[in-house]
Amino acid sequence: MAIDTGDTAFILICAALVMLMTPGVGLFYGGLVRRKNFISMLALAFIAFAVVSLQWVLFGYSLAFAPDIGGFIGNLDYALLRGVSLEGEGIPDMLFMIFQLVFAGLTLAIVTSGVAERVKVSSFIVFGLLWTTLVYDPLAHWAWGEGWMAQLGALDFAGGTVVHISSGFAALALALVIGRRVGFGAYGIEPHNIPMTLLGGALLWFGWFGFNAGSALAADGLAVNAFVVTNISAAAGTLTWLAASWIRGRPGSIGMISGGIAGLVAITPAAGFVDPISAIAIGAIGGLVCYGALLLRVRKGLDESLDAWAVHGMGGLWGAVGTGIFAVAAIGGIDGLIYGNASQFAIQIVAALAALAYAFTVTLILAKAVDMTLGLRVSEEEEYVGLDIAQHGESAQG
Amino acid sequence: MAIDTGDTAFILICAALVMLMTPGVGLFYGGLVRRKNFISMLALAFIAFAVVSLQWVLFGYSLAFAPDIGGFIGNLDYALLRGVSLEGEGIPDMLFMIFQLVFAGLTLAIVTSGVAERVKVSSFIVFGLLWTTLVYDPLAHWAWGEGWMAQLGALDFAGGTVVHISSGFAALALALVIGRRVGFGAYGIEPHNIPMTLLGGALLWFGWFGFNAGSALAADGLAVNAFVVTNISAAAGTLTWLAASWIRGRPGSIGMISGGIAGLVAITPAAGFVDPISAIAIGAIGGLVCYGALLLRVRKGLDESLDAWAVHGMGGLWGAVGTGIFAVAAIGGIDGLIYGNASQFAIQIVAALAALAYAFTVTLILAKAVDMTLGLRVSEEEEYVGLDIAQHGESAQG
Amino acid sequence: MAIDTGDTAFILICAALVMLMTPGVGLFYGGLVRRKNFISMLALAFIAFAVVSLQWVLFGYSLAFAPDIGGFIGNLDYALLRGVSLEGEGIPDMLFMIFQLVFAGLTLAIVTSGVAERVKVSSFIVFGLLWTTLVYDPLAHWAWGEGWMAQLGALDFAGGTVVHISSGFAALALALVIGRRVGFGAYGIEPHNIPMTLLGGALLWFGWFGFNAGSALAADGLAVNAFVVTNISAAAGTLTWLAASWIRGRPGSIGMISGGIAGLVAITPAAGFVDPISAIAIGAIGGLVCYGALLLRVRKGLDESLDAWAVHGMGGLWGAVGTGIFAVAAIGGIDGLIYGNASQFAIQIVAALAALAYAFTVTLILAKAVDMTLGLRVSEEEEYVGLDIAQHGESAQG
Amino acid sequence: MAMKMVTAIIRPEKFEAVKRALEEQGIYGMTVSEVRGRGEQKGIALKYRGRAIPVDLIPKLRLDLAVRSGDADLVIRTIKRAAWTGKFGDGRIFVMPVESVTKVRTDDAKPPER
Amino acid sequence: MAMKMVTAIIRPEKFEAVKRALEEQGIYGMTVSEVRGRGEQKGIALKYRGRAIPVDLIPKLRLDLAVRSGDADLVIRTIKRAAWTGKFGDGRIFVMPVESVTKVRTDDAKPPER
Amino acid sequence: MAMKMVTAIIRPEKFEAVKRALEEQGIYGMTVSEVRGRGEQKGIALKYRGRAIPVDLIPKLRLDLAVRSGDADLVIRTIKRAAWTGKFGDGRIFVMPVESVTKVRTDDAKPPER
Ligand SMILES: Nc1ncnc2c1ncn2[C@@H]1O[C@H](COP(=O)(O)OP(=O)(O)O)[C@@H](O)[C@H]1O
Ligand SMILES: Nc1ncnc2c1ncn2[C@@H]1O[C@H](COP(=O)(O)OP(=O)(O)O)[C@@H](O)[C@H]1O
Ligand SMILES: Nc1ncnc2c1ncn2[C@@H]1O[C@H](COP(=O)(O)OP(=O)(O)O)[C@@H](O)[C@H]1O
Repeated sequence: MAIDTGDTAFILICAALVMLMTPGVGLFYGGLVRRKNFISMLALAFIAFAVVSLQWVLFGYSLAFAPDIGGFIGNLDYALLRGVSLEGEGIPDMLFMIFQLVFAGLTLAIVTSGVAERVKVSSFIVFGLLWTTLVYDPLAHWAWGEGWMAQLGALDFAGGTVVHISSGFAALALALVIGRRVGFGAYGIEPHNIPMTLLGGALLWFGWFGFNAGSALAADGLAVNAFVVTNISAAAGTLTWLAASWIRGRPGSIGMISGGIAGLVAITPAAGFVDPISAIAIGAIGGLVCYGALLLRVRKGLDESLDAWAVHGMGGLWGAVGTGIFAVAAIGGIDGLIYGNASQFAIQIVAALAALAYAFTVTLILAKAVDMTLGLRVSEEEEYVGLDIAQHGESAQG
Repeated sequence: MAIDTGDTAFILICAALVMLMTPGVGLFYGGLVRRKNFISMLALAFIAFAVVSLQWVLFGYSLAFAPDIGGFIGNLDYALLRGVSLEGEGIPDMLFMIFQLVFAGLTLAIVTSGVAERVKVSSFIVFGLLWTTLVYDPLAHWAWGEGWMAQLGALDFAGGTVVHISSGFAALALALVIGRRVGFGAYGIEPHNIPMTLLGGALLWFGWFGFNAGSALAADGLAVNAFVVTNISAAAGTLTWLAASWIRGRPGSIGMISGGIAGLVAITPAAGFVDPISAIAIGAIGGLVCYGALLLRVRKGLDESLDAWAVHGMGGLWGAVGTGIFAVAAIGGIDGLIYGNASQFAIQIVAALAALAYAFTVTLILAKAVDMTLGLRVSEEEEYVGLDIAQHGESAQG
Repeated sequence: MAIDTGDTAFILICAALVMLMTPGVGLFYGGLVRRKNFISMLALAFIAFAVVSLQWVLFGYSLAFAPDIGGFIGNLDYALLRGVSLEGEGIPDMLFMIFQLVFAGLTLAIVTSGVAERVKVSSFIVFGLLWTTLVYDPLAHWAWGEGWMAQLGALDFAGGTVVHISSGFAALALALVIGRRVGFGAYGIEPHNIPMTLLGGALLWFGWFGFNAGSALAADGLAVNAFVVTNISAAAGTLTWLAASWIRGRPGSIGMISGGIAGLVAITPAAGFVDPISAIAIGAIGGLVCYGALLLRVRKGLDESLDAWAVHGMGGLWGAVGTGIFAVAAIGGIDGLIYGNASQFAIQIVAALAALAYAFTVTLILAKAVDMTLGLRVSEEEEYVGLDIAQHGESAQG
Repeated sequence: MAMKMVTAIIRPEKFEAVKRALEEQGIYGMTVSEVRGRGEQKGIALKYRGRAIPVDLIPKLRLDLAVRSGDADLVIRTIKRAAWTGKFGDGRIFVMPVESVTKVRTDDAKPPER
Repeated sequence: MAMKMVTAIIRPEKFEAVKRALEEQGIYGMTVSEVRGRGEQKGIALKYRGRAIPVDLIPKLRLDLAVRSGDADLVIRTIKRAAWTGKFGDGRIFVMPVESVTKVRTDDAKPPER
Repeated sequence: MAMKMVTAIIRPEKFEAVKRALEEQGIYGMTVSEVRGRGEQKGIALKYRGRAIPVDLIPKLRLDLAVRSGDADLVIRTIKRAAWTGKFGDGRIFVMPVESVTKVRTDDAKPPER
């Protein structure tokens, strides 16, 4: 089969859309922190993307997608993109490479939630390189390369496990290692620019169409299904989180957009396997699960500051499970629990928990290692001054 | 005919582009209000989109596009997207569904202009559901389903009537029902963040390519024509409004971008029927018509606050008429007035006025009904405090 | 060959992406100036785009792409888009026209760097019309029409010479004619909103995929290569500028994003001719070259205020040369210096220097002419007050 | 010449009216800042599901005007008239003593000697 | 009634605590603005590659409260207690004389006569 | 120790120069806010199609410095010198009495007793 221009056009643009999600995360997070750390959050997103872009080209793509070693990792056959062709079936191999690259970059950007307002840039670069190599690349290999999850038949259409469980639980581990922000709990640490968070959320929702529909790797009915269920789930998550927070007080816009992201995360692994009506359920429950997780985190006094764990980690977990429940053969060829296939449900849980455990544990070790050698955290003075001035010598205002 | 990957790729991305217009409207409006209502305008846009997303999937799409009942409305054959296929001719039916969904969501977001800075969120949700169901869905059926306008041969390529006349005149009706903002006329109520309005305008211009070119439902010469005339008309509207406001004073950027939007609105119904040179005329006149409408509105002391009526309503009206004037068979198969086809011109006027009257009247009734039951408007205290705090418990600054 | 829907879909969307770069430039620049000129920078970008949009349709496209007159300019065969067809080979001719239009609009927007915070809007419009007609259109004809550069075999895949050298050196010439901002050197003139600059940079990076990959004019392997090397070069430039500025102090985010833009500029002419590994070199060196140019400009006390010269001009120059060095026949059919083809290297240098000299000289003359007749610069009072109020009667704050 | 600092907190929407009224009295110099504030009444209490939620901080403009002591009363009266709506949140005017006012720009347009 | 203007510069994170503490003392009226500042110690010196780089301006909130003279000490003590963390940057409280305070809104809800 | 509040309105571009000049005199503590202002001359009149349009509000920085009374003159002179350009809009410096200055952070790093 040769290259199809329609498929190629689609995935090229999808890759661009997913790229835009990385600054989208930066804006989303940047609006949620205090003004003195606004630039820092944006810069971390860009730096994550740039660092991973090179890592991926040099060897990351190969680790994830080159021929398998023991079900765990790819070999170095594709290092430096050797043998990655501009030809391919449907789309060029090289296009698959860059489409995967933008996912890898985004994932590291999501992780910055766990160290917001207190991380040293230099240490983050080192950590990020290690994390992408030792956490993201293996997970991508497991689920989408020739790794054990793929062999087991675990379903992860667009990255619920690889991207969201991994980044969410990594953020949690990081937050545990780096410790709470000074004054967390005692002070009120308020979002300084909610409109920027909403704009970031809009870019995420927009880019997510590329993320999920593009994961069909073709401009076909499957892509259309993914696109449609993505929007439905996002809308449902928006409304359930809004409603739940309304019951407890007023319907804030941060809750609204967080619900939308929760819905987007939850549908991610399922987008190529479930139908529109199931997407309402997945998104609606996703909004509630993530809102509950957030309340739990706050109650536990955990400073996983910008809720990557609650939204991406727990939303991804629910999505993986939900895929096992709602999958229907008419869409993706595989049935889930409600269509009588309990074993798929079990596989989903095993794969999700394995990914969770792996991402959490390895991140914990990496974070500790970086902390003990380079120091992950800025000094208290720098934290007080804010990372914009302390780390970047710049100021968002003035 | 099977699915064409090129067409499918194109409409998928166009749907994403149109989705981005909804937060674009939120930013555009949010910059124009006072700071204390910035979040409110953004949140209303997101909520409009989320609510309509579900309504559309549940039954809205069916009302608009299922088999006809009396030329007025579709039946419920496609409710819950039953029978909406992932197959189709050129593009999957399901893709047509989601492409139409993003239009419906956007339209309700435009309507928020009429209640800016004073609407209760809960009442807006109820109103929005009713409005989409009773105003938007029928109009979409008339023009694009099997309704009477389509049977009559009225032309509305991408929604000049369905989207813009309807939302613009609905905003006017809403504004009449809800009443002026406290202090309107007596105080100066100034835009608080013009750069955000310009950014919103940029996203609108960008997304409008998906809106108009995507309405060809294929990646073909017609789509290219729509894309080209869209940009030309926007540029012409930008420059005529700028020039007209320059004559009266200084060339403000709000006038500039409003002229761009006016040009975009005006070309919307015409984009698949007119050639590039006619697009200059349509856009140029569109800028002037809408600027004149704005001046008239201000002189009349009407508080249709963010000028959806002047720009979308009157721009859409001009566009419908202009389509009847400038249509040329070489592009869309049908000639207009200047090519000797006066009957098309008459049809356009009839259809536009009917849509206008229907949208205005039904909106008036719905708004009154919601106002008398739930109350459309916040208390005077809440209006003074601002909707960000009063309705959402949040603040855009600090 | 008929129209290919995949190619057409791709280039349509790419044109939309490139359009978004123009407000992206406005945001990028707007964040870098003082608050009192924020609206001005955004408005100049929109106005540049609108004015060029009409110029291009009326006669600009014809000057650039109609049949050749003496290797220098196109004739008027395509004026008013006469004979520009909705049919074509692969993509419709009319789509090529609009894809080129968005490039022309963007280029003029980049030029505004040289007159930031002190230009009269009316004079800029006159200058812009002249500049596009007398500088941009000929250069586009030379490189991409039937002009002498194309005949010579000079390579400029996506506009390193036509867009970046021309706009960068034009900005330099303009800055020399209009003179320094009041207080430049004596006062500190600081960026007022770095997050907006980063957002603008994100939109540029995003749009650049359309810019470079779209220049393949098809959704094929070449487009994929262009997309991939674009991202790699941007990432490499981001990191080298960041590193270089880190050595001299703290790693600022403006340096980071400027490095990204430098990498994007540098790869632009090369994107269809070099492989991914060469792209690392081109981007990495691009970041350093442009950073060096910026330091030089500051040392020389030149007020080319927002560094279009350093980043676009010098980055474009390096890119043209780099294309001559790294081009490889396996990608674009032509080898460069390191593959033994020194003559291509020489051709690249000749073409780049000719473009540089032409753009700089003609801009100098045009700027002088406009300055002596209409006055390019606002009064000192207006400059003090800020262009937002003085030229547009508006204010970004409040 | 004895001076007073008149600091007025007004609603932003009334700024143009206040400014014009002051101009009519020949008062031009002023410094304006964006602030948020609440009055003695604990701000406004919004009713929310039966409970009253106090709302604290509402956007206001702060005007600082250094005026001749003799003009202070006129300035206060002028602002009061122009800023008045009769609704909550109309604002406050404070007068504070000023010991000296210095213009940075020397009138003969030469830099101040070192 | 003699009044004082109490101007407190506090860390933004402590605003809620300060406000609540003041409310408990019956103090409601205040005007808040976003400022940046540094203390006498030249701000904080960040160590950067061995060199110490002074950091000048750190975001703060400025609270202006016009209070009865007799309440000034209470207000100062209350703010001090609530704003305290013991770390650098806890802030400063200034007291300045106020000569008059005028409410714009006349209590009988009629516009002030011209 | 008697203190004065020196409030200077300067052009934003001159802030670094003013700050440096003050540092040279050993003056570090200050609070800075973004304001807009116009001078006695009704702001600047821009000529626009023959008509002169007054332009009101131009971005400025406001510096508040609480200084020892004896230092006030030095501070004023220092600011005046550093902020001067000789062009319109160079700014104003006001001095106002301060009755007390309190540091929130007690020097022994223990919380203030309740
Ligand atoms: N005691 C005070 N100290 C400082 N500022 C005050 C005081 N009282 C009122 N203000 C300022 O004046 C503004 C308007 O006050 P006021 O008209 O009393 O509001 P309201 O009518 O809502 O009580 C407040 O928002 C606040 O900024
Ligand atoms: N002399 C002063 N004049 C005006 N403002 C001051 C002065 N000293 C301190 N401030 C304000 O108080 C804030 C906190 O000061 P302080 O607690 O002394 O900070 P630090 O502990 O860092 O020295 C400063 O950021 C500044 O806004
Ligand atoms: N009487 C005043 N009261 C308060 N602020 C003033 C007064 N006069 C001037 N200012 C402030 O000082 C700034 C500079 O004033 P000035 O140098 O007189 O401006 P210009 O030279 O344009 O007249 C003004 O923008 C304003 O913020």
